[in-house]
Amino acid sequence: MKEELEKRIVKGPDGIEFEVEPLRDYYCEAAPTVMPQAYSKIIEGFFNWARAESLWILGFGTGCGAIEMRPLMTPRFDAYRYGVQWRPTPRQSNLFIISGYLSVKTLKRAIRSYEQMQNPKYVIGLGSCTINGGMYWDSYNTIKCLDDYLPVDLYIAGCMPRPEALLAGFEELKKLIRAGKAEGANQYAENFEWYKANQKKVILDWDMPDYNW
Amino acid sequence: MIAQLAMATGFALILIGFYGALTNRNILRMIVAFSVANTGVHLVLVAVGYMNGRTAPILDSAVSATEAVTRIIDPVPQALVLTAIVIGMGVTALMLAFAYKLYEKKRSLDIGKFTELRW
Amino acid sequence: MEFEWIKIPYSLLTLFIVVNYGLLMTAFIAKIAARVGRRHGIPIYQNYIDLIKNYGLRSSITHGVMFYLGPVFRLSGGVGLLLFVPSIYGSEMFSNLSFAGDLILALYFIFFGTLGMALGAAESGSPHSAIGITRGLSQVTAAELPMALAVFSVALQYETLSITEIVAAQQGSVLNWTLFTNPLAVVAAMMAFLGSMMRPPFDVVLAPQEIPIGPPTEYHSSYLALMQTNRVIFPVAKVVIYTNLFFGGATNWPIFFLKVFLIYMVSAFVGVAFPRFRVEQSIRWFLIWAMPLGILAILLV
Amino acid sequence: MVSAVYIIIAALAAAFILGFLKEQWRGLAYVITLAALAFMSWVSAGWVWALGWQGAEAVDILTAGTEPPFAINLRMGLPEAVLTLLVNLTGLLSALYLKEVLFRLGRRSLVVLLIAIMALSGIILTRDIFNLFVFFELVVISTGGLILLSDDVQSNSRALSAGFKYLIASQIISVLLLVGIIFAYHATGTLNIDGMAGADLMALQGGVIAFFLMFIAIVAELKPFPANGWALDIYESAHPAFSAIFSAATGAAALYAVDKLLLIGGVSWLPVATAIGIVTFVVSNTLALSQSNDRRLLGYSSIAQIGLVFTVLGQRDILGDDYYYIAFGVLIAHAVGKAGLYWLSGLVAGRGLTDWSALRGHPLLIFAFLTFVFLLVGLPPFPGFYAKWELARYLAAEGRLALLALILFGALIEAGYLFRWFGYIIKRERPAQGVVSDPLKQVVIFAAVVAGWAMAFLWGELSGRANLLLALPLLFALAFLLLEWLPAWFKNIVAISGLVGYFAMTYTEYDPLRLIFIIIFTLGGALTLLASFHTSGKRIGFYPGAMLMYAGLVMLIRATDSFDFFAAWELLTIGSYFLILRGKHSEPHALSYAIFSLAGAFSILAGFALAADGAVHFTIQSLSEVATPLAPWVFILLAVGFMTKTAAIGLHIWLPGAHAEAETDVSPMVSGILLKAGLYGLMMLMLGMGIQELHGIKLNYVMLWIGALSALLGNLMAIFEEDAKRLLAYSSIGQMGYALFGLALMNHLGWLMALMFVINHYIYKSMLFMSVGGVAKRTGTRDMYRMGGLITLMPLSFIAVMIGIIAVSGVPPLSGFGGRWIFYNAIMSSEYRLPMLIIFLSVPVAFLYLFRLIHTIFLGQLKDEHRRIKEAPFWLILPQMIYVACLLVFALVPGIALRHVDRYLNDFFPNGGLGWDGLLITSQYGYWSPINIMIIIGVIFMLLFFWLLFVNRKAQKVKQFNIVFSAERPYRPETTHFAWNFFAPYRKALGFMVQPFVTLFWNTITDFLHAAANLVRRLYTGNGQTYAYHLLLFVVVVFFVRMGV
Amino acid sequence: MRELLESLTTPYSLTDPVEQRPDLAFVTAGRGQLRPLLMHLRDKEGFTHLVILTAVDWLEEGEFQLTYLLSDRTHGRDIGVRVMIPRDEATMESIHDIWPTAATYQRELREMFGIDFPGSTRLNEDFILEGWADIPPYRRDFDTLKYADETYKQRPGRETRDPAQHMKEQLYPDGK
Repeated sequence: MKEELEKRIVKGPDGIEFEVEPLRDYYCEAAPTVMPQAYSKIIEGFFNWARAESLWILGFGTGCGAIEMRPLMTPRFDAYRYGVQWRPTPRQSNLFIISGYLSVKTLKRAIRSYEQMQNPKYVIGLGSCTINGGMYWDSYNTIKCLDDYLPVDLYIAGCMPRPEALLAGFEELKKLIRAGKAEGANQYAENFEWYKANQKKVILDWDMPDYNW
Repeated sequence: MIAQLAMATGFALILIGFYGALTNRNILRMIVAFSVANTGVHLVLVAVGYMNGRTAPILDSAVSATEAVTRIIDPVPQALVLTAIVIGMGVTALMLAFAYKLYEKKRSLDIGKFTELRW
Repeated sequence: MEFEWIKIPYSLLTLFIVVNYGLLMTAFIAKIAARVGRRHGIPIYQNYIDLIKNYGLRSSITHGVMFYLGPVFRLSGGVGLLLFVPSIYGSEMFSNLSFAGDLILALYFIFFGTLGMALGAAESGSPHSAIGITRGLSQVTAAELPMALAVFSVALQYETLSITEIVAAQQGSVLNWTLFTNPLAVVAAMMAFLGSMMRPPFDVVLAPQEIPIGPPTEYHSSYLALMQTNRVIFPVAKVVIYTNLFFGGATNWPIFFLKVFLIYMVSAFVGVAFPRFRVEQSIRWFLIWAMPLGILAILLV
Repeated sequence: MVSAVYIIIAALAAAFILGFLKEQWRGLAYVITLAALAFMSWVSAGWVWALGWQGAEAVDILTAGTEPPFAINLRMGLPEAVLTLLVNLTGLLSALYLKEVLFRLGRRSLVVLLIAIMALSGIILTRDIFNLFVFFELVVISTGGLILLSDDVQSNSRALSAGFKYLIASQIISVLLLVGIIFAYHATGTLNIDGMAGADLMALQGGVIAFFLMFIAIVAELKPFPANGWALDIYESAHPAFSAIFSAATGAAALYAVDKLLLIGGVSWLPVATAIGIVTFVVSNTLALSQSNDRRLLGYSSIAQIGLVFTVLGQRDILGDDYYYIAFGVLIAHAVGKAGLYWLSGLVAGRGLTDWSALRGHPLLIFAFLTFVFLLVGLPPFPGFYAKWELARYLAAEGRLALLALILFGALIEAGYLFRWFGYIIKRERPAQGVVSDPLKQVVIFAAVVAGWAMAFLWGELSGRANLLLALPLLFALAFLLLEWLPAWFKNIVAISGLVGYFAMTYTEYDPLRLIFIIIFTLGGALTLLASFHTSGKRIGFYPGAMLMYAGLVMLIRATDSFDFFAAWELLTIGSYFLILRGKHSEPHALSYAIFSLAGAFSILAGFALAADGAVHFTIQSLSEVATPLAPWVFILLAVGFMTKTAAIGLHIWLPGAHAEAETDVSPMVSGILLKAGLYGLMMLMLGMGIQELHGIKLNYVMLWIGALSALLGNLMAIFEEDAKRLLAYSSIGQMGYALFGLALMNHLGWLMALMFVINHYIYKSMLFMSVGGVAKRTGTRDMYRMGGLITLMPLSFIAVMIGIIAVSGVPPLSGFGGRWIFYNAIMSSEYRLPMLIIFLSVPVAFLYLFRLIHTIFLGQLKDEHRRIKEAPFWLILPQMIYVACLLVFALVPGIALRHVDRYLNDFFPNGGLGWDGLLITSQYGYWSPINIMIIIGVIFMLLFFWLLFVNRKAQKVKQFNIVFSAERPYRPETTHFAWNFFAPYRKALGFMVQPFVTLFWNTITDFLHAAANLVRRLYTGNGQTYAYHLLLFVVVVFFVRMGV
Repeated sequence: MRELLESLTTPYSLTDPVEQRPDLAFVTAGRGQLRPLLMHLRDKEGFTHLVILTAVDWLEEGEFQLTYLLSDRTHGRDIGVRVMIPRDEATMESIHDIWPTAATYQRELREMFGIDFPGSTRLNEDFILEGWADIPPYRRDFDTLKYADETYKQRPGRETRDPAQHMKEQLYPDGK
């Protein structure tokens, strides 16, 4: 446990001492819940269409794949025309592209960012490293199997896949979303214990609440 | 003429006295200097009251009350000088007493040594 | 100049028109900007989809009461500003709710949304929001100055604070527009306009990726949807004021659309061509370049 | 009537009897002395009664049975009676005070004391010049004797050497005097003063020099600067009771001797007296600035005061019938005050000024101290105040303006060091040695206190004006002195009911303009006092101060005469000074407040004096009749005085500290309420005098600039402030700048706006100060960056602040917008465009600091140590909620207050009023409908709010660290709360405008004064011989200056 | 460069001077000589910049080799100072007071090699690894594959080929 997260005795302005427990006092402890769909199928379908046509990607690049995403904004690929855009804050994003190998240290940040996104949210694993570790298969410090830690909707294989592959991936993802099959967020909430156990197995200094709201 | 001489002497004494008081650092010398100045003042007093050819303003057998107006000099300065002398002596005595006490305290009569109070 | 119930549906109609126009126009301008970069750009209907998507998100969080109310303040500010200003000159139907107050009301009501939004964003506790607010407030106060000077110059010129009367005075010929009768004021005001549109070179407030997106960092889902709605209403409302004060107002909707679009385009033009100012640079810029024009405008009226 | 000669006889007889007593019969000897002194006092008192009240004629006492010049005669007139009473009473009280010492020293000292008092009475009574000399020498000898005798018990030689220096000086003096006397006698043939005056000494040969010698000798007894080193040493080293005599009695006697002598010299010597007096007054006061020894400081002050009386003597030619009223006003105030302070110093163990903080546990002694200080400074209702007022009136009427300025300057410095001293007493750490408790000494001190108040009453009665001590508000305030033993809540109830009751009694008597002010002062004051219920204990000193301020405010509104106005002004200044001084770290700020306020008050005094042009009664209305060459200067003086109170830029440096360091419930009073007094003064001034021009510059144009700059710089300074209350204080400077600007526009709407600001600023600034004060109380800090995230813990305070800042910033729909709307309409019709631009710059700036206030305190990250704090106390919240309600009501229907004022202003500014047409308010240029705005905004807001509630009903409430932090997590709340140096970019761009130039300017002035004082006082080397040089040099210089001219 | 090496060799008893290029040389110094040598190089010879501080694990010799690479910008030359320290007592004097940047390198070496630099700032804080519990991973006796297999779930079905062989088969399937 990091020093700043340890329980501490604090003296108030009135001279009375009391205990502050950062994890309890500074973080919401609630677990994620499965979010129901809209009342009617039609509305949910309509929403899913809108979600599919408006993919907001979290601007978080984890490995070499980060460099493959930049061309998507350029005239050559222009992902914007597909309703794709990048948002700098996880609160406003609903697509998280894990763009390459994830070291344990980065995994922690990725989990935190993923949890700060709002339901429904989607994860794409980009490149071999996210699938089976790729060239880092024997590394002491990278995970080999992303879907153990985050609910991945789609993998794009390759080392590295080109931007065109990403565009194709978006189209595949859109299909999944429109079909109502991209329910990773709810899956994550349902299997929360399992995901957490996996995450905590590799992240040895777990210094955050179980769910980062 | 005598009166003028006396007056000049008196003023000279005053100036000498002041000079002495302002230049001597020794307290006793200062007191003496002031005495000299006082004497000068007394001389001036008397000199002012002096009229040529007249006698002292004492009404006795020599000068009768009726002719006093023309024969005696102005008695008032005489009275004043008497008072002044008395007072001057009192002050001088007092100063000497102070000098004594001051010497007792500091074993010194240098006026420059008594400057604890300043500014 | 009195309240009648019929004004309510009329105002809602204005609102409806402006929201749709705003959604399409901003997308169109984004498309133009994309074409400048030789991209295709977003579909013209993309704003609708984003809006629906954000309303359709399932979960949301709140940091507290002010956080919750922030977007409400924001949008109330935008809607109120729009409705306090007559949209179409000479039309009783689209004079909206301008009976409540004059130009001064509109000018001060601009701050209503800003203030509420700032309060809401600040309650999130995110330092990035606070930094964004700092930048935004610092910059907008400096930008507001030439704007106020120009507006006041115009008010002095026409000796009235009533927007309707100011528009009335510009009718007859294009040469009656304030643009030609008081060009200094218009230039100053347009400089201020650049500063309040959150486009380069004055977009350090949002500064995407840096802080991550400034005040709205913590906003999402339906909050963000409300703010997006405001994002299309508020600039239009502001441009309407500009149209009325400086460009002869609008006597019908097509003219309205055209003028709003053209004025809006000014900031887009500048935006695609310039890099970003730091806050103190933009403050200095407003004080050194825009303010003297405003001062001249007032002195010369 | 007992003949006055018995004063002398009794003393001599008693002294004679004492000589026969046995050394051991000390009690008896003491009783005899007391009896003699009491008898002497009684005789004098009898004469005072007879001459003063029963209209008896002055009496000449022929000692030798013959008329002068053949014998010495004494005269007992009213001045002599008063002075002998003063001398004898001082002697009696000092004898009582000295009981222990006198017992120890025995009868010899008693004799000397008696002789000293007798000689002093003699100086006053005698009309014979040589007799005067004799009495002076007696004083010297007895003084020297007293010092010599008392030296036995003092282990050091300090007093002794001082006495010797005194003797040296007196030797020189006596030589000069004697020579002068003898030549004067020679010239005139008489020793009688009246005789000499009748013989026209000056016309005779050598007469001028003779007179000069006599005159300068007696003047030297007044310890003029710089020939006064010996006196300072005595003051510092002698027993305080003796210093009391030396200061009060000897000074008075010597002054009267000079007064008599000036009869001989005639009018042509008056300027000399004036010059010596004023130089002594100003220089000694300046030198006192850098003193740290209490008795030496009092010595400087004594010398200065005597110099002041001497200056008054020099004005004899113009003062006419009021000569004695004024001279005695100053003299008695000095005598009572100085004697009292010296006696008080005997109770304090330490000699440093800060050691006087030992008094703090003794409210009665502090009251005594204050009485004496008031007497010295000349604050109402004491005699010095009346004297100062009348003196200024005469001086201004005669055009002696430089003199008036010097007097006021000296008085200001004096007030400065005396109030600084008071600050030490109240605020500094109490020393180990406490206060010597000696009931007898305290009785003596309180006798002086009683005398002081009696004199206050007497001077009030004699003034020919309304006696201040009979004014109901002041009496009410003073009554709280008697209630001090009661608990605070009780006093609070009394105070509130007093304020409300006074309003209920008098509210029919005001015009709408005054009504607004009186409502703010009384009802508003009562509202702020509600907050005072949150305190516990007795709160000694709070209520007299607060009620004094309210009394002053109320009297200010009711004043029609310039004198009443000025008296009220002084009262409210003093009251607020006490209030401000109560803050924990407010000592320096309270002092600068006091000094600036007094300087402002003096400026007002000078202005009124100039305007009155000698008229005894000068009403405020007649300001409009002041003629042109004078009028702009009157305007400037008064305006500067009032602008000091509104803290216009340049005169503002007292405000931030004073308002910020004040207690929680005091800040709203001094900010929300007190500042309005300045505005009221400005309104009265500008209503009366209109637009004035000086050298072709319209003065209201200058004020426009000042107002605009205050607004801009006040606001700018506020945004860079880390301390919440200081931020609000700077904001007040800005807000007052707006109001000043509005007034200076000199049109209908400008004034309406200023009034709107008066009301608004009262409400929101009181409210904000209370909320912020409540927060500061709970969090234990005023630094905003140490707070944060308090919204959930202190929701009501948050609401108050939020409503407050919306109102201040002028955002619709709250009442601040009304102010702005009127403001824009007002400047529409004004031709002054340049200052207007600055106002434009300052308006958005206000927005910055307001946001910062609410953000850094209530929003953002909650700190560890604040997690358990509670909402502010109920009694702090209650008034805030009332203010919120007021703001909302005033926002909806501003007409309730403004309509009437609008109509009233039509009398002064007939054009450009507002139209009140149902819900709509119209001006020449625009329109505004507050209720409609409120409804529209309310409806839109509620609709959107419900829409959001509908779409976002399941929002998860999260905690403070659940934020986007670039994929990291926050470390600690302290490092996550973005608050410190909040507007750093602004500082980079505009920070150069808030460099503390003004503070630097005033600091330089005070530093210069202190440095000059420190340099000049090196003159007093402590060497008796040097002092003799000084004396002679003084004589020579005066001689050449007088004769050379 | 050569003069420099010659002038330094004797006073600091350096060994193994190697002049790799005209502007790059390596020398080996004793543990005790390091500080005076670095001070001399920095203050007298103009090597003001610490380019890198890194280590090599000579497992077989039981030594760590620390390399301090310094750069002289005015003359465009670099010098590497090597210090050999025993593996079982891996402690070295900290030079963060000479170059503050050294603290970061030392922190990394501490984490990756387990070399201690007493007194270096923030030495024991996590640098790249968070919560590492095993032996330092850059030590050659750390078996990274074994660790990865134990710690991380490997996705089944992964095949490993020799890249050269694989490409050959892909490009020339007929085996030519």
